[in-house]
Amino acid sequence: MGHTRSDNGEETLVSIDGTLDALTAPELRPTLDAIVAEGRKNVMLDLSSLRLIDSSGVGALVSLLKRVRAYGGEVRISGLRDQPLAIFKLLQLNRVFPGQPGA
Amino acid sequence: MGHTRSDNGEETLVSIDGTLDALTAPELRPTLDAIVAEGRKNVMLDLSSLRLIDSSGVGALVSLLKRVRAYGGEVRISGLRDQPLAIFKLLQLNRVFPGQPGA
Amino acid sequence: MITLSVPGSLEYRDVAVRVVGAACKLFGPPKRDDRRASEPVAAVAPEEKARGELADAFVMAVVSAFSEAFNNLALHGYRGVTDKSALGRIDIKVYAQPIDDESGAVVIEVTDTGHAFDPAQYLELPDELPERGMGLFIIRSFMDEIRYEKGPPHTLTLVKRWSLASSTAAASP
Amino acid sequence: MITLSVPGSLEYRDVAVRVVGAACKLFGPPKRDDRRASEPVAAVAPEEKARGELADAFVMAVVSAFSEAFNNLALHGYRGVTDKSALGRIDIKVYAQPIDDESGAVVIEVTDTGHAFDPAQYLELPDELPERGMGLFIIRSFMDEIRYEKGPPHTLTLVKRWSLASSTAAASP
Ligand SMILES: Nc1ncnc2c1ncn2[C@@H]1O[C@H](COP(=O)(O)OP(=O)(O)O)[C@@H](O)[C@H]1O
Ligand SMILES: Nc1ncnc2c1ncn2[C@@H]1O[C@H](COP(=O)(O)OP(=O)(O)O)[C@@H](O)[C@H]1O
Repeated sequence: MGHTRSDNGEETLVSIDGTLDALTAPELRPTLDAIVAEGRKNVMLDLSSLRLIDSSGVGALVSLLKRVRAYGGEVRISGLRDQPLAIFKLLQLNRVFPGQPGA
Repeated sequence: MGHTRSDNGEETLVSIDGTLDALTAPELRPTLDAIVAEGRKNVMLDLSSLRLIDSSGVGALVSLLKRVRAYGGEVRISGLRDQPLAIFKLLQLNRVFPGQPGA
Repeated sequence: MITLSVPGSLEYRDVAVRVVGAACKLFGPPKRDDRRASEPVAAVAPEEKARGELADAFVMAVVSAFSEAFNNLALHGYRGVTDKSALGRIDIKVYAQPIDDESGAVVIEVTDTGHAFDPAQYLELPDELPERGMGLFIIRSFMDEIRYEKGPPHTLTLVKRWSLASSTAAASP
Repeated sequence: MITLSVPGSLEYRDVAVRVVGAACKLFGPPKRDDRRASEPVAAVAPEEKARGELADAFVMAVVSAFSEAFNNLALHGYRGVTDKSALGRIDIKVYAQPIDDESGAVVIEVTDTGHAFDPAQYLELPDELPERGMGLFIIRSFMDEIRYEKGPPHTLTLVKRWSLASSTAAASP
């Protein structure tokens, strides 16, 4: 798993690639925790290079979503495909996470 | 392993990608045999997408080289890198197969 | 049959997942119909595409389910084991269960010597926005059969069936 | 230790090579120096690059050698076995042999019940333009040690050592 964070005015973009699972999700946590600590309200997750996700990886993203919503922000996702898309559909999370703004 | 052959005037270009090994080399043989049967004299092997080769894969390419040379042709290689490059160096075949014309 | 044995720790998950993924390619729905190799490419193409999708979806489902099972063993089954040298192992068997030329099943048996559990207890998602407790739901959703035999050693058996009938039906004009 | 067992046939080579490749990442030279995680990236970068190259070359060498050993078993060791159900197996053990913090070795033991052979007979390349007979040369060139114990079962042991000293030396200004 690799990830990058970039802030563009109001928006925070986090791109995650490779495998987000029980082994690698802890590496992502500090970045997600910082986003919450800073109270970023407009978070976009670019998952177009995410190849594989498991329930631990999903858990980390859902936890981010809940915390950001708690202070009135929103977490959007884009680029979901293949196995991660199948997992999001199965857990009915593709309805919970909104897509691109305006999409 | 995947491979494509294209003829451009005198030159025949064969691009090989993926893994060329004991299991997949037999799939390449008919293409190489046809090149020899047609007496093509100017053969270029593009190995830039070849990821892994083993001694059986090398054997198939050396066999082509010998047969093409036997009727006065030449087999060149280009794009060799990573593991295939290491194998060609070890077997001192990078000296035997000439590179790009003029290189 | 392929057998793999690794220590019961998350670091070994990647090795195990690779083996299961490769095993699905060997034992799952075939991508190519070798009997039709002599037919013109155009006739074979739509069916090959449907087969490719069937095979990819099969691997995706089995790998997803197996990964959750492996996580559970490393995180719950061997929970509390601090001495690495005393860590139990995870033994994996993967084999094909042929049905006929057009269908079959892949069976994965995962054996451990850690804590036992009762999979019948975890039938539903705990929450609308779950952060945990999704593993068994994923396993159940993606596999056709799940069996648990309490030991020790405990064995979790996962079965996924495939049939070319569904893919060829979809591909027929 | 990781153990894998597959039928002695070429179709299973890919599974075995994946396991050996993944095992090299676990047991071979580490790519990252966790002790330096708190240091600034610029100080760590050149050394990380050298380590990355060391690790990649290590995996490349071991995977190349192991692939040849597997080929030989499927093509020569189990030569002449036509009844697939009677096909012998290839058992593979991979483990780390720690030396110290900065060096170690990866050991691969490959066991079979097929024809025996004498590796000491194949020390040189047969020809200037060889089409076969390169396998054992590749194994010998890429590994530090090769041992053969005749059985049955026969065991071929391949050892590859690594040392960070060589990579850090190269990366020092
Ligand atoms: N192999 C196992 N050994 C012991 N307990 C397990 C095992 N697998 C699952 N469990 C128990 O079942 C619960 C539900 O598992 P799961 O649905 O995968 O969700 P999660 O792992 O996120 O809790 C776990 O919290 C654990 O208590
Ligand atoms: N595992 C094995 N079992 C039986 N014979 C073997 C085995 N490995 C190698 N051999 C013998 O050693 C010879 C040399 O092997 P190798 O250098 O790998 O080249 P090649 O496989 O191309 O012949 C083989 O031709 C075979 O006769």
